[in-house]
Amino acid sequence: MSYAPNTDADRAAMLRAVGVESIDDLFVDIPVRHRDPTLDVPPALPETDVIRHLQALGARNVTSESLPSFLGAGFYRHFVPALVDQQLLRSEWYTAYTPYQPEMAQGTLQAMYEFQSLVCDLTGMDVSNASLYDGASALAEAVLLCRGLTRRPRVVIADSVHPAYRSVTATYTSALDVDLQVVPAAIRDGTSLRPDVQPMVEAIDDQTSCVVIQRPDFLGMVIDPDPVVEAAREHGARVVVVVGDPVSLGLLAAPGDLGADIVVGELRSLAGPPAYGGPGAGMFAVRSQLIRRVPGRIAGRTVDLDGKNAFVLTLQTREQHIRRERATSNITTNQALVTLGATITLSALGRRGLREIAQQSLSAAHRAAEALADVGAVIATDAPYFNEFAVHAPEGAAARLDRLRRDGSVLAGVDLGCVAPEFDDLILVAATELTTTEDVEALASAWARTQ
Amino acid sequence: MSYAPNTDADRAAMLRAVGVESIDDLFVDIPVRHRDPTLDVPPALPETDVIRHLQALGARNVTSESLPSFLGAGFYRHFVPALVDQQLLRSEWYTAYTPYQPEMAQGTLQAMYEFQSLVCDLTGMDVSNASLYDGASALAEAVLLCRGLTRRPRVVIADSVHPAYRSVTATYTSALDVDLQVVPAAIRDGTSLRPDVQPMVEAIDDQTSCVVIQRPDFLGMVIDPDPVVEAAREHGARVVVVVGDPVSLGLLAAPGDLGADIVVGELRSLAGPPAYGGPGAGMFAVRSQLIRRVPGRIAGRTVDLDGKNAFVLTLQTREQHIRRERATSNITTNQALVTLGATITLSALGRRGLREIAQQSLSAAHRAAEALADVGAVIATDAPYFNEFAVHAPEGAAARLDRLRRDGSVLAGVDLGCVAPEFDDLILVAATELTTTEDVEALASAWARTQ
Amino acid sequence: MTDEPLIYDLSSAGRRGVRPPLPQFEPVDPSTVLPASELRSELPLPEASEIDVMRHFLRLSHKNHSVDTDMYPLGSCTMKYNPKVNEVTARIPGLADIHPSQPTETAQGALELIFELEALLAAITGFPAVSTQPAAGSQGELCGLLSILAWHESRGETRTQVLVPDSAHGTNPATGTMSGLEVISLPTADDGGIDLQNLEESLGPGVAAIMLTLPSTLGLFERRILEVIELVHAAGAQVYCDGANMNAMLGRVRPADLGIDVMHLNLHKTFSTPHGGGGPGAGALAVQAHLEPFLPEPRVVRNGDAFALAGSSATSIGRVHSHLGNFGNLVRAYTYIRSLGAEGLREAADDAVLNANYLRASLSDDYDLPYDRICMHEVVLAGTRQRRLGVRTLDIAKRLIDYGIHPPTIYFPIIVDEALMIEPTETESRESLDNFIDVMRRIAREAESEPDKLHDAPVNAPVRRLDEVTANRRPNVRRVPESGD
Amino acid sequence: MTDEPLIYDLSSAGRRGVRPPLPQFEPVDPSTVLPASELRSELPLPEASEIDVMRHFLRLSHKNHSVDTDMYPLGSCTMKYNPKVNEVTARIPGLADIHPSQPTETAQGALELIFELEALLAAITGFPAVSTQPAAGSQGELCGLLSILAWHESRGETRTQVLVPDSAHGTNPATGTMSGLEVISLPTADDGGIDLQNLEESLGPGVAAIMLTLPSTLGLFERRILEVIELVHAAGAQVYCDGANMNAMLGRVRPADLGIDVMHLNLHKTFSTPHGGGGPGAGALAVQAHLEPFLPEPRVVRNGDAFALAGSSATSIGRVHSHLGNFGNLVRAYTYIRSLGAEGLREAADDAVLNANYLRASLSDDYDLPYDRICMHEVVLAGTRQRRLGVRTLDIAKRLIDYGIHPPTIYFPIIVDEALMIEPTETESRESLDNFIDVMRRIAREAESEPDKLHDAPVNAPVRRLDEVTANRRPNVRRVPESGD
Ligand SMILES: Cc1ncc(COP(=O)(O)O)c(C=O)c1O
Ligand SMILES: Cc1ncc(COP(=O)(O)O)c(C=O)c1O
Repeated sequence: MSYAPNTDADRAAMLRAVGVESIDDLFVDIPVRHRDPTLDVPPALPETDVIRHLQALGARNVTSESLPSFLGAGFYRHFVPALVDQQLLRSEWYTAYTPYQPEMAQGTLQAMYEFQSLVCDLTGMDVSNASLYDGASALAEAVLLCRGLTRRPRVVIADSVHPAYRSVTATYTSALDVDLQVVPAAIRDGTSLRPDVQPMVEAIDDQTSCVVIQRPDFLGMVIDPDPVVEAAREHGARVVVVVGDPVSLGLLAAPGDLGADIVVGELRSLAGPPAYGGPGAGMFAVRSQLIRRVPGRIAGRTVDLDGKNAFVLTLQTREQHIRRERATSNITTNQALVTLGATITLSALGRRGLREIAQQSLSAAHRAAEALADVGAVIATDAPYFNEFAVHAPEGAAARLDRLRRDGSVLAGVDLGCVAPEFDDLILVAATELTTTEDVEALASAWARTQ
Repeated sequence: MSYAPNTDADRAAMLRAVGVESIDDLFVDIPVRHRDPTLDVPPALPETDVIRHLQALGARNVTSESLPSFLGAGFYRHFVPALVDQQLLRSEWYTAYTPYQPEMAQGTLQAMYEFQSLVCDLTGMDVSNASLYDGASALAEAVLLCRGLTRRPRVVIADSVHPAYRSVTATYTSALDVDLQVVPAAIRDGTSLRPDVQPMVEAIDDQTSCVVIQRPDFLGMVIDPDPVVEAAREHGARVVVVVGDPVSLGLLAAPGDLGADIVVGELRSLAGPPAYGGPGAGMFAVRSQLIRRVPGRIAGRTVDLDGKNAFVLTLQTREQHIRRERATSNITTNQALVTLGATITLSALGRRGLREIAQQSLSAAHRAAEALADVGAVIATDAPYFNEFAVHAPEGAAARLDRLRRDGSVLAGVDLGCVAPEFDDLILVAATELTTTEDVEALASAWARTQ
Repeated sequence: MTDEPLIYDLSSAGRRGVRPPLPQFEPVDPSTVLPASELRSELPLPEASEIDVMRHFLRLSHKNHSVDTDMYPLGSCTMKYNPKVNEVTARIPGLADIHPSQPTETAQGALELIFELEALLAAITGFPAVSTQPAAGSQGELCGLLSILAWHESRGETRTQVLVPDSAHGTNPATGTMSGLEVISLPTADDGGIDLQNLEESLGPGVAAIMLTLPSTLGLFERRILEVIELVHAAGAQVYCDGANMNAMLGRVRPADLGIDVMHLNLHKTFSTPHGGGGPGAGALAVQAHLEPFLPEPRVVRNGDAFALAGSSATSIGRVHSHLGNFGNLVRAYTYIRSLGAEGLREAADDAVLNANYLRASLSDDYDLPYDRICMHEVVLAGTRQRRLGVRTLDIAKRLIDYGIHPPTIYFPIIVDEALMIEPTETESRESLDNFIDVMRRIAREAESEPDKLHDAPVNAPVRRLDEVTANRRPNVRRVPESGD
Repeated sequence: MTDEPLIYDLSSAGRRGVRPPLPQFEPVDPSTVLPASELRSELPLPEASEIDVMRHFLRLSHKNHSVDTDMYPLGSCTMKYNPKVNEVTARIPGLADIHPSQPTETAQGALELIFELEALLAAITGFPAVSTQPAAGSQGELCGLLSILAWHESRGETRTQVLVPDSAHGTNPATGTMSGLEVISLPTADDGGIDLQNLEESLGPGVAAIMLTLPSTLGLFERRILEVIELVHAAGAQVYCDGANMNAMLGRVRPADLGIDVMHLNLHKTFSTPHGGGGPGAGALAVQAHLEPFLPEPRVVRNGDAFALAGSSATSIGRVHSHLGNFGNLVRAYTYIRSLGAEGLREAADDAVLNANYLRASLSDDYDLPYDRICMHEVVLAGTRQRRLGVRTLDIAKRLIDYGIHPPTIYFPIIVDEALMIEPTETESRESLDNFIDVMRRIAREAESEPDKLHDAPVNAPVRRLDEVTANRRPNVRRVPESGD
């Protein structure tokens, strides 16, 4: 069973046409002693059986339906309208290839152009590509862009940038001449957590190619970026802004308006459930001067021979299939279907819808913090925040989270020890418009019970 | 919230164009004292909230995933390939209307034609319509057809025909001059159940317009129809055959080959999960002489002006929208999307696939009977059967089923008291290719435990 | 668009499609348990691969117009948007994977949904009792007339006639016949309403009921509705309302308040369940208290916190469905009503009526308007002016296809010459209506200057006009198996 | 097909789309918790209705070709059927609605799936260790080269060059650059293989690795593969295999057995996960034991019956993904492998190779065949004969569009003049191939007798050929907001 339609009679006729006796004769170029190994793969399962098997695997995972969840940390459970998945299941979308033949791919191309436009509108930038793999590699590519542009070795990156994004950036730059400098951007003061941009400002110098900050940052805080942006400007460094949750852009000032040169982020939450972290989609938007340095695909608007409006992949000389070793990146396959989902969600929610879910997320998080405070929890975050905040867990975040799950039946948040060891008594709690009052009650009562 | 796109500005401009002041002015023909009632309908729920509400309702129902189920009795859980629902979710299918404008509905029309062809192939008949509401009303319409054709008053119907089908036929014929005679077709002999066609044969006379039998019958038995068919022929009565489970046609002789004049049945199990009994689809197939008396829509093949192959609704002069009070039936909307599902399932399974699931169903039922017998159950069915059989429950079927569910956590079958009161100590047990060995073990051990 | 072969033409001997589940049990050889005469030797189904099946139906689907493609202004059909959330709720496992024979204790959610839906429909229409068992409008009509007959009978009366306006949908007279009644046609008055004098004359002692459509198929609300009902009741007959057009009345009038006795609803029109290329629908029946005992059985009842199916009743007309109707569509209709709420329902009616009137006002310069007054949710135009130019309504309809818009219902109601019955529904935007108006005006110009463009239409569809005559004379309604199949 | 406006053009001030959930909490006024400077005043998103959004994207989808529409023989892309069951399993709530940060104890099923998938890919390729973290093939390549560099470094060596055959896919040299390496191009020998002498000369002490494609982009299996590998290893360098073409080798050869050190797999090619109009994919990396310590972290490990994520390792090249890669596609690829089993996998390779050879044999009379020998899963033709008639490969490709077939990959590999790189995959039937052959022959005839039909093509597509020059010169890559937006 291989989904191959041909019958033995078909095969026989085709072998005759090819002029060989058997299929084995087609594999003669393979060194004979390595030919036809036995694969240790279990026998075929028909649909019904394979679905049962995967359902059994799925049943061994906890979902947000089975336990109230306050997990965020870069992946948020947001409202995705029902029409989105019904579109994504359309064969014309999901079984198409990259639109290299534009005449047969105007649907994908126009959707890409609309995606790019929506990203520009949300971020306040001039140019968006059609996506990179995820938020993390988008940041890595932004850093590489700045390095190529400025030819300066240093990168100043706030420790309040998503730790996985920082790691991926480190991997991407590991073989290159890049000096990644992670700078503390938040300080602990007893049980509280406050922003401190001073170390960032001081770290920027004339060898800095770019400075990376996140908004809302990984700790949930929304911090005035002006001092960092000014310092960068002063030293000729570029400013890269990571967007913590794309929904925050329904409410927060556009990074473009705050001085960003490049804006990156993760768009998964606009397209579907978290899917254990992927496929997501990396947003990548820049100012117009940088357009020819952008990695990945870009759709452009043009006309056909009859002057009819049409769309096409453009500026392809940036890309690997034309430019090979001089390409802006090696990326080929991107995350098109996820961006299509995000495009449809943004279109369906529209201006008011996005603003409302942003506002509801903000309300949910602040009410959750109140509910926790009411049962005696210490809210550590001492700064403005959007939909995520830190709570102090004197016995350590890991231990407390474990008890909250086992004894309280809630996934209360993420251990901030992943940002820096000294934060390992802080729990990052996220809420969105899908957080219910029952969820918050469950969290508060679990907290009270595990005190 | 009403899915209506217009804004207040749109409405104002349109009202100006219409030449009225307000929308109220459009409703002036309604008697003033009855205008603008307050509706006792709860306020609007957005998607997320309405889904949560319906999920909560759904959680109060037991599904075949939550309890092993041996329920059949006309509705069978059969394998429906994944591609079927992905097709049915395509807007082009489910948001289209009846194909009254064939140039814009060739998809639906060709699918109808293919459906009709598949039904003819399965049943061995010459003509199929595009569906009636369900198996029950299909039987009622068959009886009405025979009455109109023969102008005879009597209908002889076996008591082993689905009791709900018999009831619906009674309703449909209640205002007409029809004498429905339900005749016993099975006899009890201690704990066993055997077919007996003699009463049927004897009931047929020269006033009989048609005789109705079911294969496999409602009790699960597959009985030689020859004596009944011969008696009918002798008296000039028509033979209507109800197909108990369409999958049985993968294995059993085609009713057309057995002498049926009309074949009816329920096709739901080829299109999706049981959905609490609806929407199903009534199959309705006849010999070619009866084509102009068929109720409901029929697609026909023709050509367009350029001689290109094309499909169109045909013989519409049978139908209500042309013939009004002289139509063959009042049916208008039918069950098109369900028949599309069945068409795709049959196409995807193909010849071998259908035969295999029929064989597997047969095996599953016979192995389930063995397993029950092994724990001491008395299998009542003393006749050949396909995928359904009766078990004897000395304390009464209802009581035993209740205990099997409460103490044994299985839905073991259907109380045959619904066929005739003297059968109320028999349980009808069905199995299909989706019945697992674990299900059968659960049934047998539940039976043993509740003995 | 190219011809798509039949699924049979994609078949090849021995080719496999989708695989059935792995056998769970030791196989039982059918010939050991069934007599040979009961087994079939041939099973002439196609043998196609999964990819070919998928492609075949995908390509066929591309030959359809649908609501999700563009405007679909079929009069009397209420082709409104089918909300995507309905397709989600109808697929919730607890609402889809439930068996009709499972004990009611294990189906409390399903029964509650039916119970609540019937209550909501009662609230919307004003009737105290509703049955959602009928599978479609026409079956609802049958239930309605049978209920009326049962009621007459319960009072010792035998009545054998039903009055049906000549503007009625064909299913009304057809239902009359199926109910064993003589159908008497009532002519329409000049203003599009019922001719009271004629009605009075027709209302003899044998008349069981009148079947009204409200608003009528002309898109008009019967101004003399109260008088009509009074006359009918005075004659001892009952008033049946064909409620296919309920979309115009949501929150604006409850038909029961007018004195109507029984009414069916097309949940697949007013309440947004999809048409599915011809079905399935769902046709609820709503009645006044005196008719409740006759509703189809079994009925869903509430006992305290629990829901049950009431046992067999002596008065009910009986079952009309194997189970409880088209449950999947009841889930969709319930979802829709709960999604809109009272205000949304009224807004739907308001926009539906405003949209129709906007088309009426915008098109009356170019097309004849047989009844020139405020309409409800649909407007009936006439192609009579164009006919004088040698262009028929059929030509206008086919030309619309070239512009990517589905034609309105045509030649119905039959009392309007060259009728074009246009129902935009509330879910078309002003821009969409303006596009339709623009196209209709262009077609009116073409009828004057380039009538052959209309005669030859469509040219932009998957096929051109069809030979329906031969199709009827020598019906080819199934693929004829080739020998050796 | 008509122009589809931009989603912005369907916007109207104040129009509502899909409603967000009802607020669950007493609203918090953002301005009370965030400084005014942090809040935005304008949010220039469109305001479109739900029905218009649905229609817009539906109509756009109609402008796409897809595997489910018809044959899609893009060389190097393995456009095989995307099984529908994969879309079901990827949506199982327990596999879709799980959060990357949830404790591993609550994600045992997901970790087991990854662990088992890596084991299956190891079994299929012969490599002892696999990481499914890379999001696509290109990222797999980056991981592969970084691993090789780390290995060299662990042995105290610094190597700075990578050899890449001139027939390689562009991402190979691009990855070389991203890995900080100097890319040295290797010319292809006359038989389409690697020129051993040239290879030997190029293999200096600075060479870290060679990047081979197997079978090569010419669709040929490198006959001298063992010699190549031996030479490379003798020079202290590593052999990287671009495994995009694994579909040809399933069950026929395990690349690790040949001595390859590291290889990436495109799960979205060989293992049927859909291409989605450009992505997402999933690009597993498979390595020999000596490279395992360098695989991306974190790795999924098994401890008895439990699965866990191994902590940070000193040797790993680090993370390349925010989480564990494109998990949704790992579910699909796992579903596929379990659906096929060992036999099915081999059958897939066999039919893929047979289909390509059938095309080769059937088309070599009408098109030039630069390398006339048995091919693997794809065949590279050349439009050189047609070029002499004034017709370019681009014209042939565009003419295929008129026949409803997606063109093959063209002008790649770049070493073949006027290349047409055709990969039918195993899921095309003989009838489908015969149709393709028939169309290709017809086009060859047209090139001779009616070349303008090719120059003007396509004429049956939603648009004709595009002005790409202006698109590049004056890029318009977003809709420019109108003032007042
Ligand atoms: C006015 C009217 N009455 C009755 C019907 C019949 O309803 P159904 O098609 O649901 O049987 C229709 C629609 O077809 C209709 O438009
Ligand atoms: C031969 C070859 N190598 C590498 C790649 C890159 O893989 P991906 O697109 O998954 O990044 C591709 C496909 O695009 C390819 O065909």
